[in-house]
Amino acid sequence: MKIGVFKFSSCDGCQLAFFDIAPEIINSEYIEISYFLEATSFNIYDRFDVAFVEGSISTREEEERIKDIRDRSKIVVAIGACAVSGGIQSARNFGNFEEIYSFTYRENYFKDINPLSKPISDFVSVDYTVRGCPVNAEEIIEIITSLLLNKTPHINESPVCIECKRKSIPCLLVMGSPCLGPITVDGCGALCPSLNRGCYGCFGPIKGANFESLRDLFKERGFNFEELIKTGFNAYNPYFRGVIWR
Amino acid sequence: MERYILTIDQLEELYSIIKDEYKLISPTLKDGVIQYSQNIDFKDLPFGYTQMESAGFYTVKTTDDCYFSYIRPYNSLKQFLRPPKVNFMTVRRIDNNLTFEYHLKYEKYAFFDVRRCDLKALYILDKVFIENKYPDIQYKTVRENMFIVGVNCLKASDVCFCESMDINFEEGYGADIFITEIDKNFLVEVLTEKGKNFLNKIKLKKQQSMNLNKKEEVIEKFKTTIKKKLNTENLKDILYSKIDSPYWEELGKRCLSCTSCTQVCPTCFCFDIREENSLDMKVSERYFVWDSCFNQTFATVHKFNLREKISHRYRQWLMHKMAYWQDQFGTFGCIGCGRCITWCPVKIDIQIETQKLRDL
Amino acid sequence: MILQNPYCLINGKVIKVKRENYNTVSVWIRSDIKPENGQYVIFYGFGRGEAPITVASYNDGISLHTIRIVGDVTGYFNRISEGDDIYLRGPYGNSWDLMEFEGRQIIIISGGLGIAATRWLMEEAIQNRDRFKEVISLYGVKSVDDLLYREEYENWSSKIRFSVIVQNPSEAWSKDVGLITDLIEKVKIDKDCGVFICGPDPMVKAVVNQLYNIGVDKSNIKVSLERHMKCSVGTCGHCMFGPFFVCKDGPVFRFSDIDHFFDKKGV
Amino acid sequence: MEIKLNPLTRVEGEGRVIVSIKDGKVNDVFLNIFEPPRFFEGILVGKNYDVAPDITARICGICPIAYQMSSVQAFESAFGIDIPKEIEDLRRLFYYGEWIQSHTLHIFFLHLPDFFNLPSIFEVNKINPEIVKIAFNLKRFSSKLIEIIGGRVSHPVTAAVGGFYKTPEENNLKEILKDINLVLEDTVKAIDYVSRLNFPDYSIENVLFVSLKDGDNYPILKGDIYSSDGLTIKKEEFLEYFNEYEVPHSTAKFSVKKDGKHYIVGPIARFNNTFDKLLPLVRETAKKYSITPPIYNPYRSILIRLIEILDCLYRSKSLIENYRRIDKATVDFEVKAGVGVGVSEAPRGILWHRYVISETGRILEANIIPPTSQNQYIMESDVKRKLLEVKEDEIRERVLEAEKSIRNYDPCISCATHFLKVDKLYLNNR
Ligand SMILES: Cc1cc2nc3c(=O)[nH]c(=O)nc-3n(C[C@H](O)[C@H](O)[C@H](O)COP(=O)(O)OP(=O)(O)OC[C@H]3O[C@@H](n4cnc5c(N)ncnc54)[C@H](O)[C@@H]3O)c2cc1C
Ligand code: SF4
Ligand code: SF4
Ligand code: SF4
Repeated sequence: MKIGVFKFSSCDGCQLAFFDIAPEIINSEYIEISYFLEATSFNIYDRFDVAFVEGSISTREEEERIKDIRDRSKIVVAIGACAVSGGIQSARNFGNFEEIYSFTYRENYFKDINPLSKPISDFVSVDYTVRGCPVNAEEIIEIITSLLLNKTPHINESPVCIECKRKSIPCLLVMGSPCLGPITVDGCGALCPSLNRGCYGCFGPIKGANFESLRDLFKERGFNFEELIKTGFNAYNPYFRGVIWR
Repeated sequence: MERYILTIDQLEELYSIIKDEYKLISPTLKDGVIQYSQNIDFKDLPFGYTQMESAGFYTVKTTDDCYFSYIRPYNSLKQFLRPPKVNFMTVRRIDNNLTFEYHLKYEKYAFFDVRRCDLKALYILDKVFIENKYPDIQYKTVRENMFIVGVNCLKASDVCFCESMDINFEEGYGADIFITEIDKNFLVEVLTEKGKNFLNKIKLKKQQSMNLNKKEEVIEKFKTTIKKKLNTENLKDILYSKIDSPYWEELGKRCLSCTSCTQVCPTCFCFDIREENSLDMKVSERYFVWDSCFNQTFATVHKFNLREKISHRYRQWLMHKMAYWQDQFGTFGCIGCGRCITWCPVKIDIQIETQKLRDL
Repeated sequence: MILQNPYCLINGKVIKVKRENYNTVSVWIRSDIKPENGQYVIFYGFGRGEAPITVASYNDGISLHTIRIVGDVTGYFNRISEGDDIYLRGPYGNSWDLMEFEGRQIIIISGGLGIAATRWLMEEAIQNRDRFKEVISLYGVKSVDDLLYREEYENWSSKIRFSVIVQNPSEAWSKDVGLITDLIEKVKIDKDCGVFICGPDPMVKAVVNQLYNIGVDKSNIKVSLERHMKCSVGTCGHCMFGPFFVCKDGPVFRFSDIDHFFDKKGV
Repeated sequence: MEIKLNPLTRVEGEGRVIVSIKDGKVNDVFLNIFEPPRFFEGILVGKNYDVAPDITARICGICPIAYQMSSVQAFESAFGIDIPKEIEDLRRLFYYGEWIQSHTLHIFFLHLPDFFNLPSIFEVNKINPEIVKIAFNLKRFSSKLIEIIGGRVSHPVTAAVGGFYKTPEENNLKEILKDINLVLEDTVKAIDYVSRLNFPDYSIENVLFVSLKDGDNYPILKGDIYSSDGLTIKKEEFLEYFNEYEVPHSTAKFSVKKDGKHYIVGPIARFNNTFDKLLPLVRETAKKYSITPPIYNPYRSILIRLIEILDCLYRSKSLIENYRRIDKATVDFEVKAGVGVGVSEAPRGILWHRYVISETGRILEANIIPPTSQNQYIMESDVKRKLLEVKEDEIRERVLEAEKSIRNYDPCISCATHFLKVDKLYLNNR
């Protein structure tokens, strides 16, 4: 299986999952990494069985490039909050771009940056998504092994809450702190709650979750629902659009 | 039945003898909640603490009127009898031949301080996993090798409604010994041979005639603290007739489908089977993982979820606990422990909702 | 200890494979299972998991299974061939009880893949033909391409009343065109007949209504249902349908028992 | 004519070399970074202070802890919070985990293949699986260390202003002690092995070495800023002496000392400035392999990184041995308006944060200077030295060498939040 690992606007954190599983990759006769700029100097940009794409689309050049990658790949997997939702950089989508720009740069040297940072699914069709900021390497393994077996990968669709209960972690909402667990896809293993902080949603929203009810609860408790989502790395996720952001 | 009166020091001795022989699980205060945990020292039992619980609310405070001042812990025994994730089988592939290795990993557990609701929950789980044409060996093995110290509750919380759910305060529900705290001493009733053997190890004086009435008093006094009541008369048929009620939609609007209620419930048993494969395609590990009827993938047929709406899923949960279960196993699936009420972030209260549905 | 484990898989050998149509294969497997008519087994595919599959026929240590390749586990049967090892457990569930209706008219109604669950029933009825007043078997499919067991039709037709109806007209089909309910209309049905149905839920609903209107008692109608299953022994909860575990209380149900829950969305 | 060469490989982030040709020869060279800017400083404005550690962590997936440490310390200094020693020790330990992790990644996965002229670690594995095994051991160990303290390796979640959301259980942390001797041995083996490799003859000229000085510690968590021309300043004074500027011709913000001198940060700078702060045992080992300051050959930075790993491992060992869990993971504090500066030594060098905060704890202004933009100048000048005057038909050959010299600095392009020009990417293969 020919794998390509690609990077768009991102922190490189998700690609690192491939370094985590490098020992297994080295030992597997089925996997061939044919394009992975961060790992190798020998890259063949040709056709791919699977393209793992990290990063959001935030320039016109990236729009072109993701389309080209789609054309060359049988399967496209979006990995990480950047690729799936637009990432933390999509926080700018909710503000004034010129202003945000000017907070970072004095000069105006470039014209090519899009005001909005968007998920790759806004531009091309995506076969599978692996959520998280960063992704969990185990889910990458599940994707690869499933594709090798020609079966559907098992990707979590249950909320963080289920993992909290499995681990006997007391519910933070009940104990009085804000937590996005009920509307956030598990995959981290209830990491933040296990470390005594509310989930900030880095794995992103569950499709069809009851956002309204949680919003009401936040309001009742005096927590700021919208703000927590906006700093949660998945604010621009398609599931939020049209529901939370009307 | 043998009865003894123990002082707190003797209780501690009993505790340590059990601990020597078994993997001991007992309640303790951890992460701000009282929960069952392994390897707890006697001094770390939550004596003198009590919970304040109500729908979507939990806090712990101190009180000093007795030792067993708290109520049942946050988690339940299913955490140990059928843990959240169990690797039950390893499949290896060599060329195209498969070999199977079945795992039976179990501990010799003792549970110190199990309340009657949780004991009854085990009775209910037994019906699922043991009284089955194909008994679950994992569960059965743990169950047959465990030792249970039951404790009578002294006070109910605002979410407890065990009395409504057919609990029998006379019954030992399979505990090996049962403890009732009476005026800071402990009446120990020995219910099984196993229990007898243990108590023979500490030198104790047999209890004479006195405390039996006292025990009744304690239980009667406890019962007066149960505020929550559910009318269960003819409940199954009434609920069956409400299956089309528009009220389910109302509940669907509030419920987060977060699965919490099912996971904290001591009798909810649903699980999923998952495969985890190695990248070299040679090994596939198979797991039991706790599942929940609130999960969107729970009832999919051909990738289409039969319980598409949250209201469908909430109905499944409540109907199962309060009605279906009776057809399936001859009991309610709910023992009235109130955990699902406390731990529902949006304060959905199964007792209130069931009552509402029946009154509708 | 291990022998008691309900998840123990046993080994079977593929004796014969036959491609039925574009997405369905029939496989004959020799194994130690001893199924009853109407029961199902669980097949395992390495790394993929398990899927419940009906025993479509059984004879002398060899069972027949007809599998529609729709997903992960069934996908495994795409590549299977004679002589392959296969791993399974079972049999599970209850069975059809043909003899309940001894001396009466028997009607077997199958829709689509449902015929996999009624084939053995037909075979049994044919064997015991003289113990029933009449045996009628009606089979409906969407299009000609979906037809299963075509080589058997002639044999069956010669022994019982067997008719097929196809929903989408096509040049390759010269016989009845329409819905299964159209076929039912054409036969004379005794009020006290025994009915066996297996097919998609909407079909079951339509057929039951039709028969009920004719005066057939719902307690004389038996259906075989399909749900998501994992453990198949009534412990994982996935197949729950109202108060029933389809895996162990079914797959065969007396319709009068499930009437209250059938066709309620999301039950 | 301008030629854009292929994207740089085995670096973190996206960049490339552009050469301009005149009369058939290279007459200018730029380091062009086309990693799109993600506007962190802009995004932070208006946000509550407590999300800054998590947001800035996302600047870089390889050194998130560095970002978390610089930013929590910036707010702590704004709010006037004193951090108890126990928490500071735990932070150091946490940070050592990241240094080991990040250095391991760079040494073995990114840098080492160059010494064999191989494209990647996968090929190195074929000729020397031993050294690759060491890499995986180190990686596994550091991952475990970070995970125990921070929950996960990349973008851990426990760092908070005032301390930690939760501190690790003693026995969890102590458990990794059983692996530490193995990785210590491994590291020495790696030093022995790598020191015998062939290092090209090269030395950097006319640059200052800038790093932190923190008492008797080898600098990591905090300290004053020290420059090898003798200057020592407080972290708050950084902008008075150093200047970040934007360049129109290409790439990211550059940094110079205001007196016009160029400088570098990172392992070489730290090593040359504070060799005497390494543990005596580590210094001995370094001397044994003739790794002694001053080092001007950037190719030898790989050895410095290994030495730093060794130092981190020994220090981690004693921190873990002495670790006692404290009940209260964070100190109490009050949010107030002010300006806060935080600086720490990221694996790649000085990482400086400055925030202006409102009374309610909202961020009014944010400025982050990552190590890579400070090293831009030297990287570009090294490439220039390699490529200037090269004939047009030899460029492709020579650029490989140039790329290697960039890798010496372990550039972390994602880190440099301030990149400007975005160019079309040429995707033809090499
Ligand atoms: C009692 C019974 C008898 C059956 N007999 C046959 C038969 O003879 N021939 C045949 O082709 N099919 C039969 N099925 C349906 C068959 O089990 C499903 O098509 C199969 O499980 C799909 O599995 P998959 O992994 O290939 O598909 P996927 O869609 O990839 O499966 C995903 C998951 O959904 C579950 N699932 C999906 N659809 C069904 C379903 N319809 N029933 C149960 N679980 C499902 C599976 O358990 C699996 O874990 C029967 C089902 C039942 C319940
Ligand atoms: S999703 Fe998070 S970890 Fe992954 S690349 Fe984006 S910022 Fe980095
Ligand atoms: S349904 Fe709720 S109250 Fe009843 S047993 Fe379960 S958790 Fe306890
Ligand atoms: S009832 Fe409450 S606890 Fe249960 S799934 Fe719904 S929101 Fe969660």
